[in-house]
Amino acid sequence: MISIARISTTLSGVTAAVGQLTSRISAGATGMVFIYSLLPLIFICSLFFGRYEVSPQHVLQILAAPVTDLVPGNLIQIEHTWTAAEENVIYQIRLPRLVAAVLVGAGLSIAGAAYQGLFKNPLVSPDILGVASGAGFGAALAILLSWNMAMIQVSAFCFGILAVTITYLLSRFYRTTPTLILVLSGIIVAAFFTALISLTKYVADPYEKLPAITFWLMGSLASVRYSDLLMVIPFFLIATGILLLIRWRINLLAVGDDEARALGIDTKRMGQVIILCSTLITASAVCIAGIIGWVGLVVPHLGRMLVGPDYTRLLPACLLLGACYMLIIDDLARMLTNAEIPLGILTAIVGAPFFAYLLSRKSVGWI
Amino acid sequence: MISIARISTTLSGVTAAVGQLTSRISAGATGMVFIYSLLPLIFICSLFFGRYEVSPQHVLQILAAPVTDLVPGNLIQIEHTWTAAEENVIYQIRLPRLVAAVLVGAGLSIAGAAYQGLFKNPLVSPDILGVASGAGFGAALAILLSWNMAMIQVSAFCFGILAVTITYLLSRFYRTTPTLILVLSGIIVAAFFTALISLTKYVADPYEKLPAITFWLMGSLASVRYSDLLMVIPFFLIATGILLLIRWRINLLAVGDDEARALGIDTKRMGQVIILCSTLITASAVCIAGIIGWVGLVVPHLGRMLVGPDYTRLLPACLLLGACYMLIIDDLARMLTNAEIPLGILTAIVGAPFFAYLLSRKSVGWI
Amino acid sequence: MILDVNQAGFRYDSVRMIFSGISFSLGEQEVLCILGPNGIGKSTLIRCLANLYPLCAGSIRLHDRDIRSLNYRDVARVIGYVPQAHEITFPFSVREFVLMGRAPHLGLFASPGKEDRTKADEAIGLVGIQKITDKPVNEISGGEYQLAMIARALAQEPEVLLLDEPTSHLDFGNQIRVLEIIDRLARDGLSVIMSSHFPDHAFLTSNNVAIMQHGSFMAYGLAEEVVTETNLKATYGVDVSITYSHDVERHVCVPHRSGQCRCRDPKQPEYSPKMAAMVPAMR
Amino acid sequence: MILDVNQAGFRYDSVRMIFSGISFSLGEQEVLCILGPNGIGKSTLIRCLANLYPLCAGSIRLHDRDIRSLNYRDVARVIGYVPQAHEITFPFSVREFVLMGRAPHLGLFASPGKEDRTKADEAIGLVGIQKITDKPVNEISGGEYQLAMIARALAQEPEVLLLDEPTSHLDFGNQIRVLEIIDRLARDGLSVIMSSHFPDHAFLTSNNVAIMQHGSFMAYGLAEEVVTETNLKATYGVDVSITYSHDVERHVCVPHRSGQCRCRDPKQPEYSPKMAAMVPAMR
Amino acid sequence: PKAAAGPVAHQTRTITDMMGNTVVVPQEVNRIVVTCCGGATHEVMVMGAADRIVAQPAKCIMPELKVMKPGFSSVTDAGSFDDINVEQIIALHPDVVIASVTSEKGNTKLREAGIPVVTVMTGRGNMSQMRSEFAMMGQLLGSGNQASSLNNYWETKLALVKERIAAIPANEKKRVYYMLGKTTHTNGGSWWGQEYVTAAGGINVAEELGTNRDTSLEQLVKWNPEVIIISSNEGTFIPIADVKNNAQLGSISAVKNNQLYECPIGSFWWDRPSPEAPLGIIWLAKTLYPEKFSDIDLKAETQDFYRTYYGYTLSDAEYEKFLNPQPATK
Ligand SMILES: Nc1ncnc2c1ncn2[C@@H]1O[C@H](COP(=O)(O)OP(=O)(O)OP(=O)(O)O)[C@@H](O)[C@H]1O
Ligand SMILES: Nc1ncnc2c1ncn2[C@@H]1O[C@H](COP(=O)(O)OP(=O)(O)OP(=O)(O)O)[C@@H](O)[C@H]1O
Ligand SMILES: [Mg+2]
Ligand SMILES: [Mg+2]
Repeated sequence: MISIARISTTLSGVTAAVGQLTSRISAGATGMVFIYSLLPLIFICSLFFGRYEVSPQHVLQILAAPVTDLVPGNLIQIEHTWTAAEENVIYQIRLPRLVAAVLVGAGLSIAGAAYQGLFKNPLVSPDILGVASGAGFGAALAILLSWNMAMIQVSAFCFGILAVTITYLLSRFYRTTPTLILVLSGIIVAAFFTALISLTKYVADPYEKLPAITFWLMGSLASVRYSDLLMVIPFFLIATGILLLIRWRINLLAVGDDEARALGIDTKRMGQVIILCSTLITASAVCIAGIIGWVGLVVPHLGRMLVGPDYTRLLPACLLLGACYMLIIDDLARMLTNAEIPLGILTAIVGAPFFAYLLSRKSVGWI
Repeated sequence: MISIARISTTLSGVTAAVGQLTSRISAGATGMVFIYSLLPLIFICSLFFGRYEVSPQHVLQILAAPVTDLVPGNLIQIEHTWTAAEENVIYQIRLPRLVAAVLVGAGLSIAGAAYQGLFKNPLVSPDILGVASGAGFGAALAILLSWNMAMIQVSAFCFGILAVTITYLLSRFYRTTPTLILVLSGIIVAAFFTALISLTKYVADPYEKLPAITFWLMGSLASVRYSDLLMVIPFFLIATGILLLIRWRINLLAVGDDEARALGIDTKRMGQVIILCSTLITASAVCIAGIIGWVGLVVPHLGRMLVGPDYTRLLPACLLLGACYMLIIDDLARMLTNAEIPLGILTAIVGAPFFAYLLSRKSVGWI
Repeated sequence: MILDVNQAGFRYDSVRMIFSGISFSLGEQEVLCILGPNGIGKSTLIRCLANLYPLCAGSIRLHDRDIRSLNYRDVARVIGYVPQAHEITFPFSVREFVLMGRAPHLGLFASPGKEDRTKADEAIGLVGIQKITDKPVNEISGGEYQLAMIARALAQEPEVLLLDEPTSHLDFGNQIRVLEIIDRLARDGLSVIMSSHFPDHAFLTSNNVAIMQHGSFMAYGLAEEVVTETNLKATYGVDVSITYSHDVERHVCVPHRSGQCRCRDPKQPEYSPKMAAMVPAMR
Repeated sequence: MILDVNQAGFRYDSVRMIFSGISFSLGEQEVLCILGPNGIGKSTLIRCLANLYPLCAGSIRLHDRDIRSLNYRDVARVIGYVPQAHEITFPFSVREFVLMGRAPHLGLFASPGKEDRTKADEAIGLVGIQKITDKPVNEISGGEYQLAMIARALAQEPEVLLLDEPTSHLDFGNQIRVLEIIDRLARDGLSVIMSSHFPDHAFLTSNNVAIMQHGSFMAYGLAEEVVTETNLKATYGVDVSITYSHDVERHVCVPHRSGQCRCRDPKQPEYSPKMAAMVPAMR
Repeated sequence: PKAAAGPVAHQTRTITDMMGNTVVVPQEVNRIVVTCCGGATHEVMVMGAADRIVAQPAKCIMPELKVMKPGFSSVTDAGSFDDINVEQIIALHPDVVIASVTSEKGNTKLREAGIPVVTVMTGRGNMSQMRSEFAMMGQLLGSGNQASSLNNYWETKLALVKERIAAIPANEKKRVYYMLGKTTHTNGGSWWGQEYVTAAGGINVAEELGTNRDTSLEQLVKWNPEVIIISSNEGTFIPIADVKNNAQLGSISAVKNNQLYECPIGSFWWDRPSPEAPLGIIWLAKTLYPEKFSDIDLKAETQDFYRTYYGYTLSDAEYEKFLNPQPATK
């Protein structure tokens, strides 16, 4: 059934989609080309920005150095005119941070788009089943118990998964419309864990733990390290890869459960796969970047406006747009003030008016 | 059209409803009788509980004293065996607190039920249009600017109203389904103000203001005074009164906009009245008790289970059940530990599982 | 004349006029049936008549007063509107649901009283759904819901009843039943405007029929004169036979069988014994 | 026989059996029309046949294999299901929508390729909606949506087509058009099971008709034998005339006019000159 | 001076910070970045290193500090706690970052960028921890003398107060309620408020709350404290009149007898741990037992402290302002 060639083609989701799309003329084709060129551009540009001034020339040289070093013989040689501090800033601070922004933005957007299809509801965001509140509580608890950084992340991740598991099991108790009841269970579980977060804050030491919990929850990429990235990258890649692979079939879910089953889709199994993947992505995102809202809600709409509702094009578009959006927001977070503005605040303050603007355009389609 | 006799009858909503209901046998009649006897019982009982021990006998004597003092001549005389501290605890601490619990519980439940009808959606709660986030931001800002307690309450109230106004004006921009777009605008405005709350927390001194903002938002009735009550009671009474008066017509809204208009209801005007009243109630509730969730969502469901969906009976039932629920939650908040558990936490931790339980019973009707 | 429509026109957006230049009058006891293809604007016209959308051109006069000068309540006392069935969120009982029809006769702050209850029960009796008065409206069948909506409109005590596809989703029996109720109501003094997809229904109840096409009334008049083979061909693009049936003593409208209808094909097996064995005895 | 149903029974809850003891077989090119009153279980039966609900009793055999032993995909390759029209959230284009019918023929991780696209376009051509292929499905009319769903089911290349009230909400012309498409498909080799509220439709397309009543098939057999005045009276409780019409060369089924149909009442004004003036020239 | 932070191998030494971490710092600490609040700046000042601060969070600078060190108003803000701008900090080429024990996330990132991070208790410490923190700071900033002098000062003053109150019988000790920014907000037994009140010879009525910090009005009435001290270092400023006129507190003897006091705010809150905490303790002891401390001139004491440790001449007017705190304005 599943040709290996096909898998490997699709695995590199982006490339595959580019190939498919540029080869046929469609309504969204120009939109896609636009999006594809955007990400590398913004990524490179973002490397030049930061409070620590590194001249553009140095940035390029620093980036090129490891490559040219590989070239055998001293054919190409870049003179090391930059300082160790500059190299440190580029490789240890900017690069991991930008990679994290790409992962988080792309992951949350894809998870959001997949959920909107699964729940047939364009107002759903990836934390609808309680993963963010769960992860938030996990982190808060870990901070309260003075666990170390790695443990905080692990705890956030695990509680995120736990919350979604509870939601899912809770929804199994009822025999009615599965998606509605799933959303309802999500609301309940999220509220419960949010209350637990409040409880943690309440019992937390206001000098020591409370600010830590509060700021952790606000979200930031300021102190992302390679080790953090390594921890979550496997989850991101696998979950995003699976969602990209089954993306055409999400279309069928979005049309309706019964119809999808009549078209040969095992909707229950597929729902589980989507929930699992989205949860892994969101939990990973929360655990390296804190609670970041709006991306998973706004970006899929933006994507739909550019390339239409077909998930074959929508998911790659969301991946790219989400990454770009997050890079820009993070650039803002770094550049606006000497200090850092928490990402969770910026995404909402930028995202909410942006969403309002999107809605005012007729092209949203579903409204 | 509007007979004065009718108004005055209905104004004392509860009494009127009792009259109407006991005189006719209906499915919900037993439910109503049960509810009506519940509130005075719980209210009286709650007066006996507290960290400061006052013997039941003294409680009764203290309560009776002002009444017997009114009786001319020394016909009935109660011996003043209680201490001034005891009298102070009963009249200055317990009574205003219980009154506040009744107001907040009844108000939020009525507002929630009215919104669920207006939006034809049983998952809507009174803060759907952003009033709670707005009020929260108002309070956070006032705390940040070191305003005094009264000013914090005024600021919370004003920003709550402001948030709903923005939501309403925003929704006017779009020409589509009014209720959907209103809810959407509400989501946007709420997210925006929530981000502003985070921003306030971010710029707040983590030792001085942050804990204050955090705890304020968690909600508490611990230090409600008569002066606080006086400030909000007019709003509560007027808004609740209006909602009770038009309660039968909310039925018509709940069926659908077009049908309601075809039945002679000016749906736009009526929507405005309901939004205004609910907003006044919720803003008042937030400003004396902080952000208290779940009451406005859970209690209407409880009411619907007991007396059915007809708002003629549902609103009085919500009023009473909400008051009882809040009294019980507040009793718990006072009694569980020798500190005070914030109300916002307790309502969610009790409310969420309770709601999950309600849903598992088939009788919810709309599911 | 209760309702006078004069050169009425309506548009949802600036792009396209849904209909324009529609004029007719509705007299007492008159039943007007509006026919027309999908999406031509039948429902829209009915909504305009119910004062739910304001006209963009022309006027609607109710008892010789412009409908725009009346408020919702005044209109609701004269016109009852029964939309196409839709889902309802809250489980009101059928009685509560029908009682809502009393709204235009009640003060702003009033709840329905004894008299209102009696009228609602009468309306329920009229459409014959007494058995389900206490059932929640979201647990009754589509046909029953349609009847409940008609009962609600009757509780409104209107002079004009507007019905949008009152028979859709109803089974054959319920269709006839609803049409008979409409007929009886008209005889009792109500004027009715209804839309339908079945030209045959026009012969069953209506005195007048209007055919909507290309944004206005292509034909308007007595059923027998308007529902003709030519008109139906022009409206729906299909061949129809209109014949007088002596069995039912009225005109009937039946579609032609398509060119070579396979089902009567002699090559087909006619009635295999195996199948016959599985079928219960015919009654 | 493609589909064998044997003593099938189903219940939603423990309270009530919706139907039981239903047996029939569906042959190639056969069209079976299911009639029955509202809420009797027609849609439920069709959903069971589509493998959406599992039977509680009896069995459904597809090509002699029990349907329970097959997965969704296997069933979807043989059976196409067209539900009653409903609202759709996302604005897929008609082409994307029809393309979804290719799902059972594609691997888990595959997107439709060129061949699939061709097949979808063929299906679109077959039902005749080429003009709207690029329109979003939530901006087309009910009739067009119904046709798009049929096209999707055809893109599925099934052997059996299950249609639930395929003509509801359609105008008279679209009704006939859908029935003709069904007829043509059956001639081309498909077997069809459809539910309907119109006994007349049975004469138009079907070879076999089943009448559902009291939780099972009250009658089952050739259209002319099953759709009788007695059976319809028993099913719907109304008087119907079944006569052979020479105009359309088939049996037709028309309801009786109610006792004293007011519309032919001589006391009524027949055709006032005022009204005539407003009506455009008859075509 | 934009000294290139190249790989110049300065001589280094090690410091054990308040988390118990061993931190390698340059021999000479000339550029200090502060990423926390809670009196860290004051400690640097006491060590005479205020001019070496190149960045500190603006929101943590107390108003009086800006008067004493006008330069603080314009110093860079590179973020606080976990919300730090690492690039900005690197760009400042600090020799050391003084950070809170609570912001491990930000601290780790700084360490990885090769910057030594020394953690301080930021208000979380008790008396003995404070003294070891001073010693550590002295060691870090090369001001061992100032550190031991400050520690001496603490010991002397605390001993003085302790000795005078030792004579007071247990049942005559004042029962104190520490009202912290909200009527029902206070400090249980495990907080600085407990140390503060006990060191001054009072009894913290809320001791039984332990790690809790909230109580109920009824509990407060039940405790019936003899003295209420009001602080706004958390929450909102409560004027004495508000407490006096609050009918809910009417039966409490502190209210009845007008024993209501606003805690002074110097360059730091006197009821919080900081170098000048002994002044607060003396103030409270003098307030509770005026007859026992009548010989101590708090004004002179304060001006003396400011001159010795902050190198600042405190005017009488400024001192008066300390004792009559007003709501802070941002
Ligand atoms: N709310 C709306 N906004 C914009 N256009 C609309 C709206 N409602 C209907 N339309 C359009 O107006 C036209 C007429 O619609 P209407 O529902 O009145 O048709 P109809 O004759 O009732 O059709 P049917 O027989 O299918 O019920 C259609 O083209 C439809 O797409
Ligand atoms: N999901 C469900 N859960 C429980 N009962 C149901 C459900 N769906 C339908 N029913 C009940 O099953 C019975 C049969 O419903 P079904 O929709 O199959 O009838 P139908 O013959 O298709 O009616 P109609 O002609 O009105 O479409 C009805 O009594 C209905 O109330
Ligand atoms: Mg219509
Ligand atoms: Mg059906």
